[in-house]
Amino acid sequence: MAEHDPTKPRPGTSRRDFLRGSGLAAATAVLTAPAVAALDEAKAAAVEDGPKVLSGELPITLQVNGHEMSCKVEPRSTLLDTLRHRLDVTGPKRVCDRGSCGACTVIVDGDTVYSCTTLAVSCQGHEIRTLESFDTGATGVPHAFHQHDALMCGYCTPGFVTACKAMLEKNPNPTIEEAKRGLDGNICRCGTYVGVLEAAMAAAKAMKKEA
Amino acid sequence: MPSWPEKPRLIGKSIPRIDGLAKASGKIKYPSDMRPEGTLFGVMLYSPHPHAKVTSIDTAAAEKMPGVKGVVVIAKAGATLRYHGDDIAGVAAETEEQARDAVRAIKVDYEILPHVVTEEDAVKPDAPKIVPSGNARKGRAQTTGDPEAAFKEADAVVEAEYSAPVITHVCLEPHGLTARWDRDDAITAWASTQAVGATAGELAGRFSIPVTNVTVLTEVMGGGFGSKFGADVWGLTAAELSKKAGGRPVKMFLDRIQEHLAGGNRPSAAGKVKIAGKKDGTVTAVVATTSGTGGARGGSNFPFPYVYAIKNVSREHTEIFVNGGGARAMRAPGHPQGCLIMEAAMDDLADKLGIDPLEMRLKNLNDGDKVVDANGKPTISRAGIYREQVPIGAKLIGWENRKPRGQNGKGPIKRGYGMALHQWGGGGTAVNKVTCTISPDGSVELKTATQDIGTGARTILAIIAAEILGLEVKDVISNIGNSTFPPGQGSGGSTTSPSMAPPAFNAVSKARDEFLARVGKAINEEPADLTLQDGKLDVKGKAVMSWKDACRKLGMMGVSVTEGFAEGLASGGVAGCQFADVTVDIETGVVKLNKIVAVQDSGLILDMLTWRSQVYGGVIGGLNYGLFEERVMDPGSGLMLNPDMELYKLAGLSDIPEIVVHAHDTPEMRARGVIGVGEPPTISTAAAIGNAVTNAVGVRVNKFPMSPMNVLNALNAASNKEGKA
Amino acid sequence: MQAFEYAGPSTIEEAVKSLTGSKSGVALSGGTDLISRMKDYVTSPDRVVYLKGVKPLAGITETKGGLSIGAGTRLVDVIANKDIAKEFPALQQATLEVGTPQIRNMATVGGNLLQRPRCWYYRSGLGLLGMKDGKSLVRTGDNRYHSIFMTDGDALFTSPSSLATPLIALGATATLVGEKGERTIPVEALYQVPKTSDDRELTILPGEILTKVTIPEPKGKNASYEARQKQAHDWPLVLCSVSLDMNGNEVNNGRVIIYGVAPIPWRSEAAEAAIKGKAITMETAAAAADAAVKAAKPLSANGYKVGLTKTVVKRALLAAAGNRYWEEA
Amino acid sequence: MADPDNDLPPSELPIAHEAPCRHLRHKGMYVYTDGISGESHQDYDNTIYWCLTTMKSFGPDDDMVDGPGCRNPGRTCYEAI
Repeated sequence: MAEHDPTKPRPGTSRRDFLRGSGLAAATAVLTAPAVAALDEAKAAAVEDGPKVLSGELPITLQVNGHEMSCKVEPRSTLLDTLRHRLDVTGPKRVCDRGSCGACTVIVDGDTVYSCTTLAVSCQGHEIRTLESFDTGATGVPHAFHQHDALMCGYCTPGFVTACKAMLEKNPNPTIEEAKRGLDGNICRCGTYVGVLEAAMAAAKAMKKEA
Repeated sequence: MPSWPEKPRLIGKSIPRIDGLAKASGKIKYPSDMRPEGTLFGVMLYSPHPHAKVTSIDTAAAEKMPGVKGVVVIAKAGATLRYHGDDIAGVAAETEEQARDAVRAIKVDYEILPHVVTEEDAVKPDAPKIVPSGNARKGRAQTTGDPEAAFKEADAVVEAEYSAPVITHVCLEPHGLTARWDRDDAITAWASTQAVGATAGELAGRFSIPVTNVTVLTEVMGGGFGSKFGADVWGLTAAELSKKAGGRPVKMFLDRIQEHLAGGNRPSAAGKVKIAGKKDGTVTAVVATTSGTGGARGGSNFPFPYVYAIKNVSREHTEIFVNGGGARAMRAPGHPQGCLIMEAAMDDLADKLGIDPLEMRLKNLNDGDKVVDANGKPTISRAGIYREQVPIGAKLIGWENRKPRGQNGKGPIKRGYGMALHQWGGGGTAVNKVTCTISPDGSVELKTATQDIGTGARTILAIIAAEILGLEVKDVISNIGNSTFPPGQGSGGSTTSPSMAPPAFNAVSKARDEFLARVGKAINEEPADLTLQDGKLDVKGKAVMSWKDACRKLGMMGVSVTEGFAEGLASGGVAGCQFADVTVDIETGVVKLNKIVAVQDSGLILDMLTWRSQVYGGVIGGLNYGLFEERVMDPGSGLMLNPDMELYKLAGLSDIPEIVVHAHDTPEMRARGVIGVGEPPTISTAAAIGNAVTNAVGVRVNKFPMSPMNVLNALNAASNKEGKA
Repeated sequence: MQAFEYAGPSTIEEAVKSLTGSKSGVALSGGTDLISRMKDYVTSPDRVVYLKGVKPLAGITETKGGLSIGAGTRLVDVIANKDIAKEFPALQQATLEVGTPQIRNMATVGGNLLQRPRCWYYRSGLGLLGMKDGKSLVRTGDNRYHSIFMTDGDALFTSPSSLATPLIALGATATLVGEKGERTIPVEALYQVPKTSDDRELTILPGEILTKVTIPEPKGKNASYEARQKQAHDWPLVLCSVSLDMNGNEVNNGRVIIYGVAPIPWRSEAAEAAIKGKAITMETAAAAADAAVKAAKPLSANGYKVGLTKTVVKRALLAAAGNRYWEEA
Repeated sequence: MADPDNDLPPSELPIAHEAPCRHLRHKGMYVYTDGISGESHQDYDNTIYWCLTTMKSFGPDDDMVDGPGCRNPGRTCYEAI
């Protein structure tokens, strides 16, 4: 939404000492003041007439797969890293880490999201589901993936299974085209797409039988 | 000599992989999921420059950062950094966020050196040298026959240039491992690797500890494609950081950017080709000057000419070095490149001769090329295999609908067909061992230090055991991915199945024989009268007790047998052909795949389901190469511009056409024993697509990938030429 | 990603206050662009103000024959809206193709309009203009995805918003709220061409947030057409949205906006002039497409985009007129 | 398995029959287990080599790691098996 960056100087030359991902501050090794402050204990300063401003290590509680899970995170910790590094929920995988590949897909309040571009702190009070909570029985999506060999190395699979589950919850009767489009937010490198599509259609059928 | 059962109950059937549900439910732990007690997070600092010398490096500030438990410098003062992404240092901290902050607090001074990142720039006379001996290493021209004379007598000669860019492996699980010092001479590592043994060996070598004290664990792993052999710089750095931190585990996995920059790539390939033939379709001569870059590393060579028997040949390859991440073996190293250049030239010549490129291919097969049978004897004609496969593929794609180049109608939407042939070696090796243990409680375990990179290695071992013991696949525990187990094959070169199936067969067969001997003694029956089927023990063909009850007759001691390779069960050397049906919109240059057909032999297929998955996967890897993938380097800054999964393009589900996989599963092929299938089906897909696009649009699109840019540029170049003529 | 402070306001007033109270604060909504930029250290704010808790920002309402779309409305909700599907197919078609299901579940209208350029020089940390030692790396580098118009300047990236293209064609306005109150401007006025590395391509002021866009009552016909390399998850190479105010069979006034060809959403007045007073036929659409690219000055590696732009403009016009000839083969 | 040396520049042929340095590594050693031949197929060699001491494609002497170079006992970092 309103995404602005009001500091002077503007981004451009001022920021280009940080080459992408190199993690390197070429010009200076000193962290910015807020970064240092954030490393102190948790702070919550009240802005006049505004919401609380949070920084440092914050205790948060997330609703994951029907359980309340608590841990400490910084505001910058993504939902994905919080699940994987702090809560031992390692089903969602970190692959591109930039919201392109879908391996980190989780369901928040019924909708799939990329957990690598979601901040954990913003997920408090929302219902988070990962594939570890899915039914593994004969009418479940994981079963269909298994039977149709919709996985090889399996590292993209959690994302596909999650995207498929959420798609079928919203559209229990997808056409082949709808199923393809519904799973277009996920990338597989081994090349399991044929099995994935078969599994999605089979899972839709199996879910109907159950209903 | 041992042989596979003639009428197998399980072998060759479609059997879901035994770890499939654990993977599909998110419950199995990958190496990158492991977070043993006390784990620290490791982050690498890597070069932001394509070419530089480190003049000084100061880690004092980083070491004082909150949570930091160790810093290791790899590129000390004086070290040369040769590419964007080259390793400089590693940090371990309590949280990953802290480690990332600390890496940014390492102060490095560089002497920036001039760089060169494109093949074109690298060979300019004033180009900065990446390798002391120069950026171009010209190979010796290899000539057979008399190409020049053949050109003079030819009915048609085609001269053209073809090229494909560098692509990267993009393993979904990044390279890396979690290392923990268990005591001062022992390490446990959870590694995402294709070779647990190699990784253990490198860790042991670096720290001078006995390799038997290093345990590398890879229960499952998220893809390798040839790029994950060994511990790597970052793996050794993790172990060193763990040592600094008093043995606490250090988890070090690359981020996606460094994965692209440093985790390996397939070298580029370019070829200037002159090819000549006779009206009857005989290819009489080919002369090629080829080149490619594997970055700051060799490895760009590739087989050429490819597949066909051509009498008069001259070929010269030049390795080019640039400031780019080094190549690593990538699924069928060299073959996709050789294939796409050769097969483009074949099609262009057929077009000029006015003959069907399918017929021309069959006419020029190499009848002297023999592949081995299960006894290791070269008795089987590869040309013969092609002659069986090509008509099958042609029928499945509808080759009869193909029109000659440029005759695809007046509208902007053009349909085209293309094909290509490929081959691969592979085969098994004799040094591996499998232990089969049958326990008194009825459990059966196979143990070996190989790993499953997603091909289904774990499952085929269980199938073999279940077949021989008359059990179901689920009754067998396939215990792999541990370097301390009996030696197992590294997963590469399509060698895993042919290397591991024979020792599994032998170990289980001998375990069964010993089992029957002991059980026979316990129940006073002749072992020769005993057989195992349907989970039961039979005496003279009649079931007398369940498998479990029979196992109880072992008393307190189970049966455990370790066995190795034997001739007669595996071989190597395959053919294969692929066909593509495409639609190209010549007003946008957008290529849509309608259908791809893959016909593939691979000896005795152990599990049809996972075998088919590998062929689908190979085709999809090939279609990515044909349509989407490209590492883009910026000449000015020397940086890779697309180290992501967005502008580094990979197919999604909507990009996948109908794919028809035909297993060339004949009695003759089955008799050859087990052959791997990891690489062959990825070789010819891009070549077939390139030929189909060219057939559709009427002009050769000579640069891969078949992007709108490359398609439109080829069309524009052709119409400009026409305009001038 | 550098550490930052975090605020989660629930009203627009609180959101503005949270932003103005910081030095370099940024607003976060879907996060599909901003979080990645922060991870790449391209944008490193001292405060992040999370807007998804500001409920008044989301939702689609009717206004005097037109529609008001809250900046916090998710793309998936734009696609599902029946009024948009019926009256503003140009907007629905462009939105349908943005990103992936997950992105459309997360991303918002405001975020799409105010995302930063996808230029791979900018994303590599080389600055918005991709300059090194006073020279443009883009001009001599790999500019296959860059501009073909306005290329005399140093801003060679292309404007990244798929939604801006149809919204401008449809004559939509944007409402911004800041410390000093509210202002409403045409959507095209959200964008400017940066002249130096210190300039930005967005006109939104520090402390302001975009609250809604308003589309006036539809007239005539509208449509979008885009070309992209991949079918799944890809950026358009070129996208064109047209809105045609019709007088019977003839175009009274038409708007032709093109994405992927300039550092701002490119309005092709030449194409608009070419169709004025004419019926949309294969011939007039082709003539307008020719006119659209007449002033193009492609860079070293993106000449292919000129012909591609011609095709996309032609097809957008014909799509509005109900002719989808390229689907007939 | 053919000898990859067939593909070497003639100038480098004389040293080709020395034993490789003990730090030389390539994938083929872990897959084919036949020593030094690597991914050679008939008359070409596209083997990817690395050095165990640097774990990279350049050795401690800052020169390239490869089949011929790392069989040269004259190289400063060469160590016999």
